[in-house]
Amino acid sequence: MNLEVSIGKLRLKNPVMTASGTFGYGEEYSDFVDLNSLGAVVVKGISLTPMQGNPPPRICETPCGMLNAIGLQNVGLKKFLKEKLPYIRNFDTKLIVNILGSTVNEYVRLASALDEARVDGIELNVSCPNVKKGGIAFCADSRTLGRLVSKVRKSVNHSTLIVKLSPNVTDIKEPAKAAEEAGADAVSLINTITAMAVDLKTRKPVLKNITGGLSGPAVKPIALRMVWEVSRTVNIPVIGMGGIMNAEDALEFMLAGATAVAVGTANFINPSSTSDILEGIKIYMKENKINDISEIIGGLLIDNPDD
Amino acid sequence: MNLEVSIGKLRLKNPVMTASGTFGYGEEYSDFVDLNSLGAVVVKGISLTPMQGNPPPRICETPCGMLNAIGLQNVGLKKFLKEKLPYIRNFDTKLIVNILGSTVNEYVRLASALDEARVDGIELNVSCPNVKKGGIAFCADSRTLGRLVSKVRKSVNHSTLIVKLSPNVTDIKEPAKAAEEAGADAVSLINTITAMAVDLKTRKPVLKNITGGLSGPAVKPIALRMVWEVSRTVNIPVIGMGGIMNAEDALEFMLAGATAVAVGTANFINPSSTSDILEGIKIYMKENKINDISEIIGGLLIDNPDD
Amino acid sequence: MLHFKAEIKENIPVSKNHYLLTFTPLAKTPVPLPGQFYMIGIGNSCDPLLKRPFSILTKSDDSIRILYRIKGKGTTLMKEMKTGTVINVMGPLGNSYPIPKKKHTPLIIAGGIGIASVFYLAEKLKGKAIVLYGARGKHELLMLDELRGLVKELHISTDDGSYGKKGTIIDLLNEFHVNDKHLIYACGPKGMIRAVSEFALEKGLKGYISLEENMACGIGACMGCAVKTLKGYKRVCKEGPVFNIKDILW
Amino acid sequence: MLHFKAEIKENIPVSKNHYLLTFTPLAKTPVPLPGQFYMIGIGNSCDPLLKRPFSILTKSDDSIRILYRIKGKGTTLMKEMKTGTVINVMGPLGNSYPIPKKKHTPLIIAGGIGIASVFYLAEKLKGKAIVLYGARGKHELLMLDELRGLVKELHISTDDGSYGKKGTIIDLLNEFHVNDKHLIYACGPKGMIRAVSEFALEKGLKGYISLEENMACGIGACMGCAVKTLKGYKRVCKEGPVFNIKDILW
Ligand SMILES: Cc1cc2nc3c(=O)[nH]c(=O)nc-3n(C[C@H](O)[C@H](O)[C@H](O)COP(=O)(O)OP(=O)(O)OC[C@H]3O[C@@H](n4cnc5c(N)ncnc54)[C@H](O)[C@@H]3O)c2cc1C
Ligand SMILES: Cc1cc2nc3c(=O)[nH]c(=O)nc-3n(C[C@H](O)[C@H](O)[C@H](O)COP(=O)(O)OP(=O)(O)OC[C@H]3O[C@@H](n4cnc5c(N)ncnc54)[C@H](O)[C@@H]3O)c2cc1C
Ligand SMILES: Cc1cc2nc3c(=O)[nH]c(=O)nc-3n(C[C@H](O)[C@H](O)[C@H](O)COP(=O)(O)O)c2cc1C
Ligand SMILES: Cc1cc2nc3c(=O)[nH]c(=O)nc-3n(C[C@H](O)[C@H](O)[C@H](O)COP(=O)(O)O)c2cc1C
Ligand code: FES
Ligand code: FES
Repeated sequence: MNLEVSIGKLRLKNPVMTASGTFGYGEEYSDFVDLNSLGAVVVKGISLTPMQGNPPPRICETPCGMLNAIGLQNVGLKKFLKEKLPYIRNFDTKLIVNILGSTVNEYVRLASALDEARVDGIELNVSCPNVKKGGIAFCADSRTLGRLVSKVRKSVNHSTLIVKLSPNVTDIKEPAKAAEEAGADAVSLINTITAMAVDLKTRKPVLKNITGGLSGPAVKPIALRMVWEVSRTVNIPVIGMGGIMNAEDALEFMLAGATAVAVGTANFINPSSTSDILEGIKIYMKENKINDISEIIGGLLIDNPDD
Repeated sequence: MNLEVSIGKLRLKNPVMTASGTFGYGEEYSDFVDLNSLGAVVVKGISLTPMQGNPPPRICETPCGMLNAIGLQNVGLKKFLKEKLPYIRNFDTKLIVNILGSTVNEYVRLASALDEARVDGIELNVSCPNVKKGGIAFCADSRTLGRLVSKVRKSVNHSTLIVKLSPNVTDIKEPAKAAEEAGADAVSLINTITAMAVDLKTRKPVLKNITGGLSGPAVKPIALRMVWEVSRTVNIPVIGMGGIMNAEDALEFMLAGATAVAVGTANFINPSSTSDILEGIKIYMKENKINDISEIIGGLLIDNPDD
Repeated sequence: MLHFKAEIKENIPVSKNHYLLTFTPLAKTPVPLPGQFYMIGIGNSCDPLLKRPFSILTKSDDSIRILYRIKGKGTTLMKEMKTGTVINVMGPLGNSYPIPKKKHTPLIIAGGIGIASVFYLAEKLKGKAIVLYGARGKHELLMLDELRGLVKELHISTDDGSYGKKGTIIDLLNEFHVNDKHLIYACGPKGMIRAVSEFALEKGLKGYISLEENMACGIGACMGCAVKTLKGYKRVCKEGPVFNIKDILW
Repeated sequence: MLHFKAEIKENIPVSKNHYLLTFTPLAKTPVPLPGQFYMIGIGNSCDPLLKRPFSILTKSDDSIRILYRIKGKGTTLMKEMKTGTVINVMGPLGNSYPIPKKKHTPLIIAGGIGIASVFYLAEKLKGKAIVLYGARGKHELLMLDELRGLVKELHISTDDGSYGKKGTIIDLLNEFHVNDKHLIYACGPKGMIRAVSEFALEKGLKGYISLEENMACGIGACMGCAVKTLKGYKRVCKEGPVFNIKDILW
């Protein structure tokens, strides 16, 4: 049974990855998942200098979903390279680093440093709705995004360059095309959807940051639609995510056109979600006599509209 | 206890309305709800000529939500005026008619006819994602929307003019402002979010129309955020909706700035949702010694960010 | 009341994949007609969200029974519902099977869980109905003992031949000597219903079929459950679930 | 195993708003330390989605008890969980209350459901702890009989004066003659914890508090449960829930 998929020049042993920000730096889940079994580990968004993040409460539950406004608390590039990278390098999985800057220059510096450190992939987070400055400007306008990706592209020679798209747009095909044209090796989607919760008792927003990003099963139908739209539009691979809880969900994303899938919020509900999903995919393939995972990717059947 | 709210020149006896397309033409729910008790009834979207709608399956469940691609099946203007309007006129509630056209001219003709028929409110549905032509073009671009609303405005002299906004945009404040500037008396939001479901067994989209509109509790945090953004931006009243299931949800929308609320998907789960929500609001006001509902509207408390 | 609370009296397996649920309405509710259905709320959270439609199987003085097959998320949770649990129910909803005229012999054709929809009809027809009943195998033939006592004739087929005739219910139907006195009532999987309809139209027989479609409101408000008929889209929950065979556009 | 299935042995009310849940892990799990917690999965659907954190109340050979207050959606569903139900649990998680040095007298201060967090500590301290315990009224004083047998001294306050001293636990603390041998362990509502902390800092006392914050992962991965400390944001699930009083920035 062949589970291998390619994202740019990156060969993943299987299509199951983790979603940035939901899997720590890998270590946190090593008690629950054999990291060697995963297609790739995508670590928490890294910035040039450490970020302390937003004041609490930072998360809350919503119907079939959750909001987060972590504010990209992270150890910063230097500490990441020194303390976090060596740990995850011990495992036989691909490492993709999610990065966030507030200027083009910051992205370029982050990307160059990581490219030099030979991480397998760099994922540009241009879509975080939870920090006041930064990321957000890049995702709202496709031309600005294109310029950012072109610049970063020039400084990335070894790693696979992935652009992570925001769902908070009128037409997600536009930034996807812009990323492709600017030289991205792949796009990943969706990031969280900007949302809000109110506490009737205190009459305040539940999150101190007021708004946060919605993730989890609630967003799955939106994510699936966007993955479908984008995968029919661009010729680079699409990494699908948004509410994937089990193998069935993952396979639906792949049918809709995702070459690989990332598991986010599900890790919190079941810390071995990633490996359970991988096992489930294998079982499905066996039961349906599918020898190569590529038979599933983009395999959605569409009825003739006149039927 | 005062529950009255104003939407333009329209006085509603209370802020609880129904959401278009989820309450039929009122009749269907008269076994379950005393229609006289409602602030307003918003009926299913009407077009100039009858529409047959989309082929089935038209709906499906998703985590804490549902998709619909009804395709605006409706009896058309003539039959509506003749057969449906008289029934709902028997009740002591306000009648708001949701309309959909595929050209500016169609909207204008629908609005004039309904204005002449003295319906209390006309809600422009410019945001339906489930019909191939029509509505959709008007919601993606604020200038086009502004032009449409201006034109319709000129032919509406008696009814209150409400513009229903699509959440499928990068910045919902833009169409809201455009509607206000073009003379809308109020905006209502959110319509459904374009989404999709896949059936792994058949490998097909669950809906024959492929995509549909997501509604229900899943979208509540997104709707709440948008209502909050829009109500801080425009000076006309905001009618809030999206996943309101109970009085608590309704009150959260009002705290976030909604002058009235519309109940949609909840009607399907509990056909007396509207009246239960109204009762719940009254109980809340009593328990919290609130004499006037206006004390709640926009009453969200925001901490000083430096606290 | 069409929307009421009910208490679960019993919820027991009758095959590996089928359960029998008995509930007692806690309010006065209209007497159901054969072919009508109830929408049943599952669980106390928003997931699953929508109520699920199930045909009335039987009605006694104080309780209603439904027979259900474990299909997906909702029915999987449903089978865990314990005696004593209070559930939300809407119904009886939809139209019903027209009662045959004197001159007609009711010929009931049930495939799989389709038996749930026609069982109550067979009961009401007080020994007059001929029933053709097909299932995958012996273990999926449900309510057999009760059914036998209610009907004039019972013919059975199983796909695997473990009981009755080996083959599909369409095979059974093809073998059966129909005549123009037979009035068809059919419920089952889509493919079977369609085959029965084509058979009936070909032989010039009259009859009715019960259809299924995803539902949200169950009361004609959402237009979600449309099926295509000669007269345009009709709502399974309102103009149906029972349709005249000749009206459906496949 | 830190993530395991467990079977519910008992789930009974101990006051109008409080329940005691006993479960038996169906796998070998680490022995919990006082102050640690478990994340408990509720229901079989995606709503509620996240697991809920609860302190270890007591541990016997084969089972774990937690004491919980009905707060919102999750705990309301939790109280319906029946004996025999299998649940998903993660734990024991977080750090624990440091055991006091010989020279110290542990002074445990519990407000309301905060007792759940310090009860196991009191048990482990084998009769050495002095406990100040405050609740709204007599009926919300939980585990009182068991508690009495475990501690050196037990002082009680109730807001309504229905038992013990009338007033808050802070009133009780103010009356109590503290000295620098007392090492504080406090758990309860935020306002109370803060008042205890300020009291301690003012009197130059050392001690620990257990904090609560919304959690998603429970294992330090999501950064969701941060609280502000002198050393920057710390995770309640990882560096906590027990913090040194002097480290917290209010
Ligand atoms: C009028 C009517 C009467 C019915 N009577 C019976 C009966 O007596 N016994 C029985 O076992 N089944 C009956 N069904 C089918 C039953 O409603 C579905 O099997 C059930 O809804 C599946 O729910 P689920 O959550 O387990 O499946 P899922 O596939 O997880 O359900 C997902 C969604 O699709 C809907 N859905 C899935 N299958 C069907 C279907 N066949 N028809 C309508 N909606 C569907 C569900 O209601 C739900 O909204 C009837 C359907 C209709 C329309
Ligand atoms: C380390 C720790 C130990 C705890 N120990 C206990 C205990 O032993 N007994 C007990 O009754 N309670 C305890 N709590 C609080 C308990 O977790 C909450 O009361 C519970 O999560 C409320 O869930 P709900 O769905 O009923 O409330 P809702 O308000 O509906 O919950 C909504 C969301 O907010 C979260 N939430 C709400 N209140 C709290 C809170 N105080 N702390 C953390 N998250 C919260 C929920 O987990 C959920 O994600 C503890 C909390 C923490 C962090
Ligand atoms: C707590 C949390 C933290 C996240 N942090 C990041 C991040 O640092 N960078 C990023 O690109 N996405 C981040 N995300 C978004 C996820 O990677 C993912 O795109 C999103 O959650 C949708 O997937 P899911 O529904 O499976 O969680 C975060 C999500 C969550 C829930
Ligand atoms: C079945 C269905 C049909 C709908 N039809 C219409 C419509 O005709 N016109 C319209 O403006 N909105 C329509 N809507 C959108 C609702 O009015 C509402 O904006 C949306 O469902 C969000 O609210 P809810 O989550 O409470 O359902 C429809 C929604 C549903 C579920
Ligand atoms: S289910 Fe709503 S119209 Fe039939
Ligand atoms: S709950 Fe995720 S870091 Fe603490």
